[in-house]
Formats: sequence, structure tokens, C-alpha cells
Amino acid sequence: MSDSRYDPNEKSLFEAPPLAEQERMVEAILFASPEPVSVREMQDRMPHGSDAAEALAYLQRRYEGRGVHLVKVGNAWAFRTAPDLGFLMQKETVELRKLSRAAIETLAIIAYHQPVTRAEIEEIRGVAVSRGTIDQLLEMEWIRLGRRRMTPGRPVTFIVTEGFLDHFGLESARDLPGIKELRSAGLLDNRPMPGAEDDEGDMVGQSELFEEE
Amino acid sequence: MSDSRYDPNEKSLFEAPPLAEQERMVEAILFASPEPVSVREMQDRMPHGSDAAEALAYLQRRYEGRGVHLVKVGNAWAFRTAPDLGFLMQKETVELRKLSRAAIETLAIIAYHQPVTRAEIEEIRGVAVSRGTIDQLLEMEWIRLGRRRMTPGRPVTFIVTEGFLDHFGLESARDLPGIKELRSAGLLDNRPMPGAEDDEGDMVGQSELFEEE
Amino acid sequence: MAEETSLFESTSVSERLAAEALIVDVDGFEGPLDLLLTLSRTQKVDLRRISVLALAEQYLAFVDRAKALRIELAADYLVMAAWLAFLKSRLLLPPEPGEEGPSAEDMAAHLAFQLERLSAMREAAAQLMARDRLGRDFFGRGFEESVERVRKVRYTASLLELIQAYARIRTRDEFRPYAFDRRDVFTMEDALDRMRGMIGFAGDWTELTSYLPEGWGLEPKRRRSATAATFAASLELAKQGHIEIRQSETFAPIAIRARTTPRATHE
Repeated sequence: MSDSRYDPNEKSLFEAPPLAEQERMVEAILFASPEPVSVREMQDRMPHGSDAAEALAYLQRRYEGRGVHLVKVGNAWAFRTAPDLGFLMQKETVELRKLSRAAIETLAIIAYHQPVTRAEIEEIRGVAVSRGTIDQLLEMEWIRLGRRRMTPGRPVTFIVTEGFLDHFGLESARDLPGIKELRSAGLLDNRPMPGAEDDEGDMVGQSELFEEE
Repeated sequence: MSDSRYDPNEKSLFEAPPLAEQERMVEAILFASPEPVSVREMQDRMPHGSDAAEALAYLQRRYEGRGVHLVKVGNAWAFRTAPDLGFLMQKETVELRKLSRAAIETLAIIAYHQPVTRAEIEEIRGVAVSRGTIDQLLEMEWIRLGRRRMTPGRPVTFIVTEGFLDHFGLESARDLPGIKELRSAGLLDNRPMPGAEDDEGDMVGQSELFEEE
Repeated sequence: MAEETSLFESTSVSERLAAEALIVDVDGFEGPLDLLLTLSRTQKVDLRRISVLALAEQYLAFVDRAKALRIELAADYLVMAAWLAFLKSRLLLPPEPGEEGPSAEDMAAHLAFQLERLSAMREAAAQLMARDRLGRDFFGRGFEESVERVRKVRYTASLLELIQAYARIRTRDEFRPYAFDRRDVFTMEDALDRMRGMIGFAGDWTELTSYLPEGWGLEPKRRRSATAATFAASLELAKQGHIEIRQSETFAPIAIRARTTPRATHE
């Protein structure tokens, strides 16, 4: 295989390179980038006719059990060192920003209930969410604005980002720890206070996210 | 191998981890480091009794022919994408930009008055035409050189190309509408000032103003 | 409480205290729901089987104690206290016939749900923060290979833009904004240049108007400009001692001639 190097100049226009070559290409692209790269972008950079997704499947198998792993982050892919080798990396460790208890809880509520409005976060925590908390999470690029809720006042909603998934090693918000149990226990439902006007309309929460994809 | 993860806390003090584990460690260290890492430094970071050089030799063999190679940089080692895949490290973005006002005016004059010399363009526009503007239009292959004018100095003339006609969906430059038509089509909102009407008479365009090609 | 401990681990004590001081005023509770959750733990039962009545009593007792200690309670706590007092009375008394609104049981169930949900979120947050994390437990590529961005700029224009550009040029005079039109302006510099060339031949008195440049004598606007410039230039030349000027009476034609005598003998 090592001799059958792919020369882009020799390619016939519509013939895709062999899969083994595509695998090498995906490997090189992902190695070169510190950020996750979307399948779409890989595909755009690879020669015509390539199938990045298929090449990725092979590559992922190849790196199983190695010192670096191929991981999926949302719709993108990245190489990451195996978590069990973290102890070797003191040198690379970046000081993680300390989050307040309020920020951590707010982040978790957004992740588990997304898309979620500020009013809903406050309802769950039983206390006002300070502007600074949301700002901090936005600034860290762990949350971003989602679609506005189609209820009176059209409040903005918050959702978590790909950066959040990357940081916590999650493939998607569906992989959040315990989310299935929480949902089946009804703890991710919006249950308005009995007798209170349901001014948020139908607060669909995570179910919305799941239907979408 | 993938199950025999190395746990630094369980190691007996003087027993080196298995070579396969050492290979994983070297792989992770080299992957995560922003700079090439020397064998000495790897050794320092790995558990006691490890042999970084040997692990490195195995790792290098493993990456032979892959999309990334293990390369020696001075006294240190680093992963680099395979040289034959350099073409993947280009990300082409096509940016559409509007022609500058000077360029489009010059182009318009050439289209309406071709073949036309630079001096004539300047006379019509009332300002000097920069070399760069003409060069840009030549480079875009929207204009090309016509015959030299048979006047003192034998100046070059410019005419529009097939590519120009193609881009603007014209069969010939003669299809370009005149000022009167523009006005009646509402493309010019200003009304002519009294006495300025003869402007249009001026606009004889290609054939009358200059000799035919 | 294990999950609480791990939650707190990620914040330094001083930061935590500072953050809490901003939000609450009593014992570091983050609002009434947080206080209720903490109180509920003393019942040592599953949150689903919690006695809301007992909890309400605990809460009200807490608030009373705080008042006795003259601790200023935030409005949130007092609102909750009022609501719980109401709930408590509803739970204890039989419903009045024909009473509207939700039943006391529904309200109590909702409170229990809120506590359970908050507790679940706390636990989820702790689990989340305990995960392997990028930059701490696992790492991305350290070396960033330069991905060359080949920026291809393609210029474009539409036919309409082309036509409008041409129209703009051809009709510029019609609608251009006011600009000082130099075509009909004869400057003093122009006049000076012109007169310097001619003055040597003017031995006799000559009317100033005869110095007007060709083509400037007919159209009134141009004539005015040229006359003014020529007159100003003649004054300048007189001042420099090159010519003499005379005017026989007011509004009479002005005449000039070259000076033959040095300026020193000024008469």
C-alpha cells in the first residue's frame, strides 16, 4: 500500500482514489488540525469521488486501542489522546477555568434541557440567573443562542455547542451521562406549576432536539 | 493490546510498562506536543524503566506509509503529514468580489466604444485610467488588445472578448442598450437637463466614433 | 453528599464564597429551592416520598429562626415562605366546597417534582464535570499544520452594473453634484503669465480690456472672470514696478503701459 501513493495530478477526473488512499488523506487532514473537522470539509478537500465517511470508519478502527483515538464531535471528527494517558501530559495541560457552582448548574441545565430559555433555567434552579453566568458560558463558547421560542415575547433559547461536546468528550448531546434515565423519569419535562398560566407555551425541551435530527 | 491499559498508579515501582504501552505513550506525547520532542524528554515523562527510543522505533514502523509520518527534526521527533498529501493542506475558498467602480466604468467604455485606446477611455471617463485597472480586465480575460490605431504613436486599442460576452449573456457588444433605452426602461432615474439631450447623439458607439476593426 | 463534594471541588473556596455572597444572604443557599432541597435531605427519604407538609414546616421554622437572628431574608425566601404557609394550611384543612384552582396535593406534588429535578440536575452537573476533559485528561493535536488558505478572488459584475456604469459616465454632467467649474475661470496666475509675455511690447497706454485672452471677451461669465483676473494681475505688475496704470475718471477705461524708468523714480 505504501507504494501506491496517490498523485492528484495523475488522477483521471472521475475516478476516486483507492479507499486506502482516502484513509491516508483523512488521517492527514485530521492530524493537521487541532479542531474537529467536519466530514463535509474533508470531502471538499479530498479528490472528487472520495467518500470521507467511509474512510473515517476504517481509520477509526485502525486507531482503536492506540495512544490517540479518532473521536466524533457532533458532525465533525478529531484525533484526541487516549484519556488513560493524560498523566503523561502535565506539560500540555491548560489551566481549566474555574466555574462557579451557578455556572456549572446552568451549563448542565442547558445541556440536558436544550433548547432552554433563561426563564426555564431560573424555574429549575429556583433562583435568578445572573447575566455574568450566561455571558461566561457564551464567552467560553460552550453555549450559544438557539432558535427563539415561538411563545409570547419570543424568548431566546440556549443550546450547547460543538466546543462543549469536544471538551467533555461527547459525540452528541444524546450521550450526556444519565440523560436517558432522566428523560424516562420525566425529569426533563417541563411541568408547569399547577394552576399557573402556561406562559411558556409548549416547552418541549430536549425532545425537540431529538426530533430534529 | 487495547485492553491492557497502563495505569500509572498500579505500576510496581521498578517494572517498566509493556513495550506496546510505551509505544502508545510515545504516540500520545508526540501527538499532543506543539513542538518536536527529544527522546530524552519523552523518557523523562514516561514511567520509570521505559525505553522511549525503542518504543519510537516501533511507532515509526507503524506509521510507515500512513497519512502521517514520524519524522526526526534535529534531535527531536514529531508527527508530520505525509509529503505527498500536502495538496490536502490547501483549502480553497473562492471569494466573489464586485469589480471596482473604476474597472467597471473602463470595461463599459471599452464595450461601448471598442476598439478604443487608453487615451480615449480617459477622455470619456474624465480621469486617468490606472495601469492596474486595464491589467485586471486583461487578466480576467474580459478585454484583449485590438489592432493598433493608425494614428501617430500607433496606440493599442482594447476590445471585449468572447468571455466578456459570455459572462454578460450578450451575443455581441452591439446588443448593449443605449442611453435612451436605459432611460425609457427606467434604469436612469435622472431626467436630462435641457440642452443636454444631445449627449445621446454623441454616443455613436463603436462604428461611428472609431474606425471598424 | 458525594455529588455535592465534587461540585464544590471545581471551585476555590474564596470564589465560591464570593459568588454566593452575591446571590444569597443566608448560609450560602442559592435561593429558596436550594434551601428546601437541603432541608429535605434531613428527612432521609427518597425525594419522591418526601413529606411536603413536614418540609414546609421545616422551612417556615428556618425562616422564623432567621428572623429571630435578625437575618435579613431576600424577598425570594419570604415569597416561598408565604406560599408554603398557604400550602400548609391547604394540606391541613379540608377543601372548601366549590373552591377553584389546583388541589393542595397537586401543588405539593409539583414542589416535590421541582426538588427532584433540581437534585437530578445537580447530579448531572457533577457527572458532567467529572468526565474526562479536553486539555486535562485528553488532548488535541498540539502542532497545527498550516492549512494554506488559497483565497481565489473572482471578480464579477452584472450586465446591469455595466450598463449603469456607462450611463453614469455619459450622463455625468446632468446630475453631478455642484463642483466649482474651472472651465469658465481665468485665474490671476493665468493672467500674470499672459501679461508678462505681452507687457514688453506695451510702450504706449493700452486699454486693459485688450489684454483679455482670446475667446474670453464675449460670454459675460467668462468675460467677468478674465477681466477681474487681468485687473488683479495688472495691480500686481504695477506693484512690482513693471507697469503703470491710469484711469482718467471713475468708471473710465483703465489703461496700462510698461514702465521705462526705474521704480525708484516713482512719481
